[in-house]
Amino acid sequence: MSKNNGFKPKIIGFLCNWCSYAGADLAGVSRIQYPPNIRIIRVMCSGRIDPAFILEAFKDGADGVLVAGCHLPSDCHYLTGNFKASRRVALLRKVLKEFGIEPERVRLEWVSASEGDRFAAIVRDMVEQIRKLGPSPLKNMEAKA
Amino acid sequence: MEKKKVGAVLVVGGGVAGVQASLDLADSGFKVYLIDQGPSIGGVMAQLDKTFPTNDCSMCILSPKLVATGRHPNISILTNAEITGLSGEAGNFEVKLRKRSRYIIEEKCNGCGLCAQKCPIEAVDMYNEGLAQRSAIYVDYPQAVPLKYKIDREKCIGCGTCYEICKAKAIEYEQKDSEVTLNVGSIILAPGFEAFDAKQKSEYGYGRYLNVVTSIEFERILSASGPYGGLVLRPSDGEIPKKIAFIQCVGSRDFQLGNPYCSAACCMYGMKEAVIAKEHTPSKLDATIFYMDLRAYGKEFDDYCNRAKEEWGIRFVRSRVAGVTEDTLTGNLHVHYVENETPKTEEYDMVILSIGMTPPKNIDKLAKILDIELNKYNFCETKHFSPLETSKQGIFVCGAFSAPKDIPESVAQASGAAAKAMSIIAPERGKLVTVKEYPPERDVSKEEPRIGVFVCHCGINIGGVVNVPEVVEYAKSLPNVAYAEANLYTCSQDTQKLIREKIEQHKLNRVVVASCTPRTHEPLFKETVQEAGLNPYLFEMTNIRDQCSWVHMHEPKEATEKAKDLVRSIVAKATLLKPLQKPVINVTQVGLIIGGGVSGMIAALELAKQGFEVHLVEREKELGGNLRKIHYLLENEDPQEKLNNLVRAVEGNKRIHVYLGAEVADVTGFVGNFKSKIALHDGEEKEVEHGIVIVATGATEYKPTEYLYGKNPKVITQHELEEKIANGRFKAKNVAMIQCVGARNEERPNCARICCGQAIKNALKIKEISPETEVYVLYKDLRAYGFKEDYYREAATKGVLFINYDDDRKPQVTSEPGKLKLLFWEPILKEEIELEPDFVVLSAATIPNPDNKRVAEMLKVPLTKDGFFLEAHMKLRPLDFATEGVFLCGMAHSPKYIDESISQACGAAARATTILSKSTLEMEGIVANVDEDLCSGCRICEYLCPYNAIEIKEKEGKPVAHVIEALCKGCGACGTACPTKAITMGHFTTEEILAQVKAALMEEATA
Amino acid sequence: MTVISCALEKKRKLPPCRAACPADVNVQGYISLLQQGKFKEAVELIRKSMPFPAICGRICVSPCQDACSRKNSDQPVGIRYLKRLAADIEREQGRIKPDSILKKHGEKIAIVGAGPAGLSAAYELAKLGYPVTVFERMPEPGGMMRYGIPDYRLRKYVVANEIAYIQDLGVEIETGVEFGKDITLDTLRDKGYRAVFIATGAQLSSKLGIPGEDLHGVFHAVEFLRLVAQGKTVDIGEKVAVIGGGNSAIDAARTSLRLGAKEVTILYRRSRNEMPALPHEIEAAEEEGVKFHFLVAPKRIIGEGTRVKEIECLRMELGKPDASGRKRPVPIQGSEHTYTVDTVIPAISQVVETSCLPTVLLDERKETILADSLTLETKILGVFAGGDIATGPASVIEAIGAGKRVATSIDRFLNGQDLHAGREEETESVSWVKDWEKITKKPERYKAPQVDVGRQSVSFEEADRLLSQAKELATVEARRCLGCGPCSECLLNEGLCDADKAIVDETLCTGCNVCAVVCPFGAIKKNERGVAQVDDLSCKGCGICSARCPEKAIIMERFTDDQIRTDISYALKKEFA
Amino acid sequence: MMFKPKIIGFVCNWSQPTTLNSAGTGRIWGYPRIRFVRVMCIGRIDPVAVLETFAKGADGVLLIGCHPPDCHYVEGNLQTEYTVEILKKLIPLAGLEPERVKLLWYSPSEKQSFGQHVKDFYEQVKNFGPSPLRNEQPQSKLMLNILATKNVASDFRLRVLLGREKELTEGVNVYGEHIPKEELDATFDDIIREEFVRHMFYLLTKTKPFSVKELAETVGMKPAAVLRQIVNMRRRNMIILDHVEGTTPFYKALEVK
Repeated sequence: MSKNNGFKPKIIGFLCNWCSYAGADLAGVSRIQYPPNIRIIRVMCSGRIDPAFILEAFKDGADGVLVAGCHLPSDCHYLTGNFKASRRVALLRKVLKEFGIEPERVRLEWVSASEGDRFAAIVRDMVEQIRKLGPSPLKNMEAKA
Repeated sequence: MEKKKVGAVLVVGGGVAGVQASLDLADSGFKVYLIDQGPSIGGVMAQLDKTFPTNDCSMCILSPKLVATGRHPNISILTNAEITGLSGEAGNFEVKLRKRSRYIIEEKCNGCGLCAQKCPIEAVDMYNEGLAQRSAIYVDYPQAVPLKYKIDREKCIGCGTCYEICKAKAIEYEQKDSEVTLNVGSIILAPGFEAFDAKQKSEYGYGRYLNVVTSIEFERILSASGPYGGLVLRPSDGEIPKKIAFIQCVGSRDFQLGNPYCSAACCMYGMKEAVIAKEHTPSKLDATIFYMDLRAYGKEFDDYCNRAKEEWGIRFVRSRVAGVTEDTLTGNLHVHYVENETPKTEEYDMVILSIGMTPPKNIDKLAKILDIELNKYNFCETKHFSPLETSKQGIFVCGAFSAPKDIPESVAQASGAAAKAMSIIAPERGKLVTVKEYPPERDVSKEEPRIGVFVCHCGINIGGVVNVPEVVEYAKSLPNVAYAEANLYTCSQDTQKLIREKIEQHKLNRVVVASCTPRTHEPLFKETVQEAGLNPYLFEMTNIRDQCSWVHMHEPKEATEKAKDLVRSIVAKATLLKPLQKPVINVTQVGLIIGGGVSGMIAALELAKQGFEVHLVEREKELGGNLRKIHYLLENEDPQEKLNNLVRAVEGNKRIHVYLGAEVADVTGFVGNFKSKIALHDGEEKEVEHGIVIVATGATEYKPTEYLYGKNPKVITQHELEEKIANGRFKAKNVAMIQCVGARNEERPNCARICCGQAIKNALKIKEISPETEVYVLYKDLRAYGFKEDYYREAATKGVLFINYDDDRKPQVTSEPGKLKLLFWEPILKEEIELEPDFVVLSAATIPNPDNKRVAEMLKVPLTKDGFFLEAHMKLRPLDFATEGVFLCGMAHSPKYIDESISQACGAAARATTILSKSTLEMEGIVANVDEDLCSGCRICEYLCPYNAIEIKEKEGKPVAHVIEALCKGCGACGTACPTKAITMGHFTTEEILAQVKAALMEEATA
Repeated sequence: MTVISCALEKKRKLPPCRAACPADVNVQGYISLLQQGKFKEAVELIRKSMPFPAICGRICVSPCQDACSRKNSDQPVGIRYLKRLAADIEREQGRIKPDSILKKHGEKIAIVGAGPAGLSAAYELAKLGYPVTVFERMPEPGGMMRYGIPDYRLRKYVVANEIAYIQDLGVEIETGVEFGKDITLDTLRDKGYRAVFIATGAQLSSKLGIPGEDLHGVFHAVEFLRLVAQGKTVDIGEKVAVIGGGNSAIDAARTSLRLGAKEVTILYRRSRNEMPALPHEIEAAEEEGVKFHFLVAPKRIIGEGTRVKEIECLRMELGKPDASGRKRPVPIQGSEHTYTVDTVIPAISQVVETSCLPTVLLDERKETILADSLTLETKILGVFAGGDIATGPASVIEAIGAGKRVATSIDRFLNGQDLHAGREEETESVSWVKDWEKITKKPERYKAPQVDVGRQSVSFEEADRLLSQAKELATVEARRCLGCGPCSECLLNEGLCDADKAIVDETLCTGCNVCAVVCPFGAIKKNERGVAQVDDLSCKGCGICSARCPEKAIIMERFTDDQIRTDISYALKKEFA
Repeated sequence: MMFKPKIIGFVCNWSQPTTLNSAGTGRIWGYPRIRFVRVMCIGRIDPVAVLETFAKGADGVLLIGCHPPDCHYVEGNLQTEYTVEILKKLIPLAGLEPERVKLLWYSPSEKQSFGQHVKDFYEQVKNFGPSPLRNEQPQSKLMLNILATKNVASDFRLRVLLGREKELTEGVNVYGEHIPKEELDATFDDIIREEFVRHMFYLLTKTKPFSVKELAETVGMKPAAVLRQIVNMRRRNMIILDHVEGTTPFYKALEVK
């Protein structure tokens, strides 16, 4: 009996308004089904996503966080936002180990406005991945504390 | 008595050119009627998957412009419309239109798509070039603007199902075609082109062999929203091809078929499709391009071409393909071609025909109605010095209809045509446009948050999956929610009225709508909220359709649960929302143009015609720039005469202040409020105030160092040759020209675009004045694109010898006393040939103006790695800089012919007019703002901001960051990076986002 | 019989036939049973509404048939004929013995007059469990049914058989008891009868009021037919003149023929289409050779000695319509002319013999008993009156209707309930048919043999063949009925039909409107929310919408898809012989 | 042993050709070999129910309605004419002769000729021999065919047009034009041909992912036609790309939970 049956992963998705949010919309327009575990937060640019937001999300009970932006090198509506996001997430992954959170719980993906299929595939894949990882370690830490 | 001028413009054709022209006109205060033959606007670009050279997804960059056009108060879109009659003259036209019936009431249809799902009849989907099917009631594609459905009357059997299914009751079977008469001041023609019908080239087997597809079909195959979901498959068996071949110049450069011209864009889109195909194919894919001349003449095109060769391993074969035959068993195709005289056959899984451009269907009918001249290929007849004007006064042209061209040229021409159209009716500006009046804004700062939540059914799109009443009940239980209700269609006109009533009735001070995507509907609701006297930023939306009901159709319980979480999350954010003011800056309605060449002069004249003051600063002693050195053209127009007319017009115009021998020393301020110091020739300095800057600094000729230039007087450049010919000092028995001198090498990989044209011009001139002179042209790729192909063929028929060379066997020039020797490899005879030409003429590249670096730093605008100016977006904003209010045109952008410079100059003027035409500019409200006590002045934000919208200023001796609200785009990069959290982002504050996250993750007790 | 108390909204929706029937007979119900060939159940259902199917099958004026909505398309359904056939078949195949009704109430009820009204009241009250005694002056019960209608229209054994059914229910009939002589209201009360229903009918013929009316050879129609019915010999001459245009005039004329009269002439003061008699009766008389003279009224009868010799009449012309809507005949001066006849039978109307009645009961013109038309109460508490005695001469079915109403009144009176409450119910005649052109026409009405089934001297097989042939034709004729009324009025309430109902699953319905297109009865339409909604009243449960629904969003209550699936599996499992 | 055809007759409550016992599944007068299922009106019978009957191994299906114009529900019998018409187009897809389904009118006055018709039908089914679907394993090819046919008959596309066919052929369409019967039949043929292939692919790819070539071989179609249908199925969210092996994409059904 796999240890995480009945475990419904909760994923927060930070999506940039111009490309990835539009990609998520296209998945909807083309009626491509994907698991309902993700809650999407719209920001103007992936450059706006502060590593602190990701840590707060885990503290509030998220099991996984998806950061999505426009394709490198030149899709970003604000020219360089996606570069900043990729640097910040790379840095955050190193820090996550200290908090005892598996780095795979944070995913950085580039999704363009016409990649509905790809967005759905990413969500499906991430839900499966988080399901294997099980609930966020922060949750049973709180339970223990 | 001269008829009264009308402040409106008719734009014919809703492609990217028509859309750009409409936006520029509407933003400059003119009423626009945009008509299109099809049910929605977007043209061919909407079918493309990616665009070169940036590989941007075509839809990502086009749809924001379409949505803006769809929502613009000054633009009325009339679809399914065609012109049936025209009367009147420039300034006051009367146009008769026939609007074919759509069988749907446009006001009522909100594009929910239910009818298409339920329609039992299927028809060929021409948007996907016949590779897929659609219902008999359809929209071309999900992002279509206007998102209104249409009934395909031939296929529809009239069963009546759609009428019953449609909740908005928008179907009207008895709707008839209607006649419309428009009164406009000027007309812009942007009907685009008709793709060449590949069936005419029967030897390639299109239409007979399944795996031979056209390039537009291949665009659909590549597209993620296309028939195969972006996976490249062979139509014959759905296998992923291993080897694909592109055949260039299908229906172009084809004398027998009557399309001798070059369609200008196929070389590049061929390469792009090959690159994208490889990118989309997980397994190994070999791509070969059969071409005659690789015409990668545009900005950074050669970079792209080299990357395609080296990085992507695309194989280029210079040969005209004789024919294609099919192996009926495997469906594979045998391509028969000749390579250095030996006939060869190669087997491919798929063949893509790069089809050329032909004039739009039944364009001669339209031409007759509008009484405009067409050229011998049925494209629109234009002059080199007036590329945007048709033969009829007041009717202008832009895009592929005047000549086959690529998207950036079309967009530039569109803005140019807008400028021309505006100039006729400049005094009528603002007369026919409705300025929206909003009620005074209610001060809600002291009130407790009272949120109104409106949850949408969207027919059954949301209501069919999400239990909307349950979500509404749940919303009522949330803190600070004073009112909640469900609507059948929240976006419909009557619900807007209802929302306004509820705001007054329940004293709401924040509004939340749970429905579809904010990307298309946020502006609509913000306006409704503002009309109810609330600050528009006290509004938020959450998407429970595209990102919930549509994607969890078979899990209604979870979808309802998710909808509740999303509503709780957005309400948590809404509670913290604060009103934001849109910063309003006033605009000095004066222009500054740097550079007095043909571009600078044209831009100045256009702005002056619009009624704006212009400061034109020219470094040299006289106006004219490069045009000074042009004595004759390929086209039979006299450049010097045109130059003098221009100079006379500029100097005669009292609105244009010309500063010769002067330089712009310093530019400060921002859009609408620039202050610049001009260093005059007499050492004085003049300070001017202006609202916009147009960079028209042009470019200079490369002084060659190769081929003994400067060492042997017989080695001259094309300009020097032209001087000699013009002054009658030219006499020679044989002349040899060498192309691509100082271009397409490591140092400057990109093509200089105009040297081929110059070489052919001089060669023809030589043949004209001394026919017996031998003329050799050694070239790498003869890039005489568009109608210039005619002159290339004329030169060849007049005996000019064109000899191809490539990098590893460059010609050598050696000189012995009294004699000049030219050694080169003849690929056809396959032997070294030695000539003793009287002259070796080097087609020297056009290189960036050395002054560009200084101007760039002064204006804080970027340069490309070649040294030309880098525009905001290569494809769709070629004339703007990323920094607001600064524009560019002419050879400062990249080398180009005179007509292209003129188009860009007019375009830059139009772009500038969208700002100068306003006394005040309202900027976007979402901006960064700095808490000065927290700011430590560490400059991280200044470094990060891509728009230089934040700068460090002294305040009481302490360096403090200061936001230039006019330039700030609200991306939030600075706010996120600020170590002391001194910067807060309007509408996306950290607290709001964290509240959203926390609420989204809250474990709700309810089941 | 209690009024069907289904909780309909105020207005009760009935098919036109039932709405027109004074006795509220469930016509649509038994016709649809006949469609299925269920003859026995059909008769049982008729008996629930009234006791005389065979009699009414023969002589009823059948307002139901005239109201049948099929007349808009081709011809009304032959309702009377079907009722007759059902009743005859039941009689020939052995009448169903009603199970005896246990006496629930002690109060004894007296009914004066064993005519259609009295017997119908007795029947209903017996079914409610009351001890009922019927007092009849004549030697045999039946009233006008036995003594007023000649044999060729209504055989005596038919009347006897139907009255026997009532007696099987425990109703006692005492014949030869004359009200006013042997019994009076007071004697009845003394004998413990708590309620009395006077239904003695209109026994006397109306007089012509012309000279020579008392000559020998003048027989008034009612008495004439009563004598013939009693089998007494009446010496009518060879040439008979009958005065009047109603059914009794036709009966008198055709009876005279049967008694040997050579020449019978009917004199009627109006024209043919004003004759109140039933059209098929008039035709039958013509076929049998009766002569008709219209616009003629008798002035005086001339006798020779005491015997009638001739009759002098005046020609009439039709003036303005009178109160009844029929044109008033006006004599033309000087148009006297005579007919030589030896017998004159006036058959103009009937009057109530009021001598034996307490005057307090009579209406101001002292012709009939004053009784409330709905509750049939009279001025004396506990005394009710109905039928011809209250309304003047009327049809048998109206008398039966009166009997049914008085039963309810007496039941309520004895239980102290208010007699009027909830009885003024409006009924509305409805038919689902919207477009009569679309109804396929079945012009020729199936004519079944008029001969009395069973009674002819034929072999058993012959009778059997005739019987099955009649049954077949009856089913075909019954098929012409369009079933206008709501289903609940037909059989559903009787538990005789497993009618189905459509149910819409609103979450599945996308509003494609196919159900509304295919539903023959317009019983399913899209409501304002754009979702299909069933109107339970007009839904007849055929299930076409459920079979056609593209979203499979409509299920049937009884014949569900699963039910059909199990039937199929069950049928397939059984080994095939 | 002499082949005894299993024939199921659907009979309407009002037509009474049979002596129905209480369970509703009695025998027709004189023809013990036909089992009957009673419904209120023959119009109640959904084409899907008939297909299920064949799937369960019936050799022939008889539908008996009241002879027009005698239907107690006025149009029940006329609607069934269209149902049988579409069934005659559908059952051949599952390898059954179209004559295995028949509609008969019963009228009390023509009892003899009715009995004869039933007898003829019985003989005809006997000649056809046992239904190929008799005792077939669930996953066998033929069973897939009948299941796919059933799905076609349950598809909105076919049913909405079938529902409106009577109104469209007898009356006019929404544009006031009369649609000739042949044209509507051609439309039905197209829809049936296409939907059958799509539903067949759907059932096949539900078991395991298939490539275009494999589908082409299984169904006996040209790969190009298979690909066109897969494109349509993607648009209608019936199928998605599962994985790619080498240069061959494999597709699997998008299951509706």
